[in-house]
Amino acid sequence: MIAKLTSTQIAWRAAQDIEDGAYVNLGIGFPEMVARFQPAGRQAIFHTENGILNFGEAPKKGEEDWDLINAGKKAVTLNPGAAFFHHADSFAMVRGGHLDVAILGAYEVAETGDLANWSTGPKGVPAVGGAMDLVHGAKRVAVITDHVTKEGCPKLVKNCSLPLTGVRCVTRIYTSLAVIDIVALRFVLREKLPSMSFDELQSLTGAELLVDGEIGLLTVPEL
Amino acid sequence: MIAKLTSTQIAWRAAQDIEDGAYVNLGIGFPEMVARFQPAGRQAIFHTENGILNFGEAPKKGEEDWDLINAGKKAVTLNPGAAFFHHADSFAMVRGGHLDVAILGAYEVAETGDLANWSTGPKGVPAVGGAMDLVHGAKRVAVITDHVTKEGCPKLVKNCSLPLTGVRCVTRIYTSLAVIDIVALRFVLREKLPSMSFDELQSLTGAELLVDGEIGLLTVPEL
Amino acid sequence: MDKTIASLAEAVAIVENGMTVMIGGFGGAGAPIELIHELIDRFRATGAPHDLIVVNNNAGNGRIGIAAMIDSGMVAKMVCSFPRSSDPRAFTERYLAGNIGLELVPQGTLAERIRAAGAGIPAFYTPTSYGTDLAAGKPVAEFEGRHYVQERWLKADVALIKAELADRQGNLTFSKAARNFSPLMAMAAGRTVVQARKIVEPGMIDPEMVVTPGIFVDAVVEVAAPAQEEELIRQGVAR
Amino acid sequence: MDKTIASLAEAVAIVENGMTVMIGGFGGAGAPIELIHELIDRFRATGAPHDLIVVNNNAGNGRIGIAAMIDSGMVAKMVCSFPRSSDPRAFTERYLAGNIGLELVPQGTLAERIRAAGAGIPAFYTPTSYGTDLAAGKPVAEFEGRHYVQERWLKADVALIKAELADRQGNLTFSKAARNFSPLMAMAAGRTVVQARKIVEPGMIDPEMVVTPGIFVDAVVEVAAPAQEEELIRQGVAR
Repeated sequence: MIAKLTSTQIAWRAAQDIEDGAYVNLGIGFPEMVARFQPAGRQAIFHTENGILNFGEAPKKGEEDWDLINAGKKAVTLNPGAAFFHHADSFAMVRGGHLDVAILGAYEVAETGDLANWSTGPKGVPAVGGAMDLVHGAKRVAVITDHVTKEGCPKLVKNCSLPLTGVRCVTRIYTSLAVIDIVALRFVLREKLPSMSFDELQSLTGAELLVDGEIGLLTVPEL
Repeated sequence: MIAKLTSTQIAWRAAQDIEDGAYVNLGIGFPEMVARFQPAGRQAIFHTENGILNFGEAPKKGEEDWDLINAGKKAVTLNPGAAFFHHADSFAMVRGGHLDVAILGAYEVAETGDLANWSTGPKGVPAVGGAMDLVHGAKRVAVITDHVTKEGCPKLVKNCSLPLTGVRCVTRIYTSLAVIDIVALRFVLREKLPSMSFDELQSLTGAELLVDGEIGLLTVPEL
Repeated sequence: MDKTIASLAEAVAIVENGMTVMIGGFGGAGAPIELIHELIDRFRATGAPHDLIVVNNNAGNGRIGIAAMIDSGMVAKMVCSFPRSSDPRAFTERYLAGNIGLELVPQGTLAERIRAAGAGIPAFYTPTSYGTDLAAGKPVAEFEGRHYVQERWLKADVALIKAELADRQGNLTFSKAARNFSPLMAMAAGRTVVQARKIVEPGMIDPEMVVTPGIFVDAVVEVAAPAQEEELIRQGVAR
Repeated sequence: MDKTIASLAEAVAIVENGMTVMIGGFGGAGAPIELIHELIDRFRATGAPHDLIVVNNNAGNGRIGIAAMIDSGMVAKMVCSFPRSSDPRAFTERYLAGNIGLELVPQGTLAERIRAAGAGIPAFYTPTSYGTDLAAGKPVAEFEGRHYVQERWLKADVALIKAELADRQGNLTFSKAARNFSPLMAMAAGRTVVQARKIVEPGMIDPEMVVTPGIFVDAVVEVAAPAQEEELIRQGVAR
């Protein structure tokens, strides 16, 4: 079994690419974790679909204000410079291309940039939330995900088999094994775990990995 | 020469049909005069395109606040319960059918309800403002106008000869001689000056006047 | 002009069988619990209104609010983006049994369709959902080299929303993220009914602070100490 | 993050030849006179920027503000709803001489096209202008038995707007009816430059009172005592 990054470490790596002053939306669940790892000296401004810009950390237990929640319905606080707005204005920010970065989870990402992250098929209750808007909104749409499924199948694939969230929308993928860009409808490997060979990584990836210049080392602190 | 209502008197007559609590937009210029004649016990709420609901009378000379103006760029005051909003919200009120009444001036009104009030032809500088929005906005779109042009030609016509502001939009016309509804694409005479015969009125009108029940007397105070 | 009404019963009396009802709130923030529960009480007492189409971002949580509406059997269909919650039983059970309909709409499209209804825009184009199952059957057009899906306005007969302050003319403010869909729904409904924490005289709300101008509001009822959904769920309350 | 800049000169330096520039204000309310005059000064000193397309509800008044821009020869075309004013000479003379272009847009359509650009909506349908000369050449569609005209979004390279308060993150409030088109233009422009009467620290503007969130703003310059167009015209000022 090859060592791989934990979810926390994937979130840490994704956070390193967020620039100072960037407007950022983090998908509910796992991607929310990215906010914890802002590099020193940088401050991103976080957007939540339900109408807040520049919200802060969770309040202490017992101090929740249930009118002050994020899209995941978790209680948040405000940073200085926060603003409230209604849902149409909130998605004007999204759809209008005003966000710098959106970071989402994924079931599958295709080499074309297609993303599937909202439905595992016709069973159960479908729910989409803001994901289909976010993938067309931000200047940079990134995904954080395990490199493979629990069963060991590639999540980075040639074509998505699950219902799509968006077409040709993802530009960067942070996985438990690598950092991969999508350029001209192909996967381009940017960084990989030092402990892993290119061939090993390719064998766990469902489409060809291109190389363009040096492959960086994906090194992440213990967290 | 037949006696006819003054502009002030036409405005007075139009004001009598505005119900208590109605949301009203008055076109710039002549229609603005309607606000002066709200019947006792009734209070309409006036909307101006540039983002105020419930504005009041003009301030005293020298007390103007030039951030507090109406669509005609005239200084106004606020009534209790006023609100400010931006232009998209302002025209959401208009286009979305939230106004009860819009009262506009006219060059020509056709029996179909077509209105021409923005352009006298290709010469000069064209200007449309909010007129084309207002004619599709209010639940009731009324016109106040002299019955005939300065040259004595009918302004109420079978088909407009001037560029249209809107198609099938006007439902009532208050003129210097009569009150006329537009029903099923025809003029229906509701009130006329007592001093004028039906035939005289018909001769000054460019399309047939129908009668549906009694013709009321258009009686207006000296003003 | 005074849009205040005395009772919740009067407030919800306008809802009729088969109506489309928009209900404000995202999670518990902005959920008009008292209006919803009054509507449920009316249904239980009289059998009406039933076969409602309910528009909200979610489809209820626990056994209160919209979840309790669904439990009661008065809802024929939900229009929402995310019919899940920490406790989604009410919707899930009925949905999987085929006893309630669902129109799933991406969240931003839902907001924009509601706004469009309020703004007199019958249709618009959005990049959202292009190439996905949720665009099936919808017209597609290309503008400046990119593909867009045509979406239609979404109107309602009645909107039930929760405000912080209301004046007697219906001008409203909201509390923090309780704003969410409510200002849009107020624009999109034939009649908008508001429960406000406090009703004040006209002029008491700064005209710069009005979020929903009174023109979009038909009736206001004061609910001075509204229940918060999250607290009710924590307490295990069922309606 | 600090979006404040020190000088008007720096504020207008981003405007390049041929750009589309949205300028806030309706009448004098909200007109960013100081930004406009700085831009004119730059053009007079350097010959750039020229061939601008200017978007505003009107087309200038008297010999100051947008009228002075037109007088200076730096404007190739106006996009507006009402190119008239109490003293419309600047535009009228050039227009009748064929020396300036005009795209006439109904006021509500102008506002909605600008909002659409900011909201990522490339096209929408409106009843406004259906059956009129201003709908010529535009697609028409029928929805629910009524006819509508398809209108396209209206984007700009730069927006110049005037605010009341701004914080260093670009959150804005406006003064009364000076709000008008400014919040929409801030959304629709590639870069939004703001002159504010006062710049404050983040947190000094109540989050409930923010009209334009900072995400729509790129640069803020303080102009503590802005001129008001109506006063300048009364005084017979020309730029």
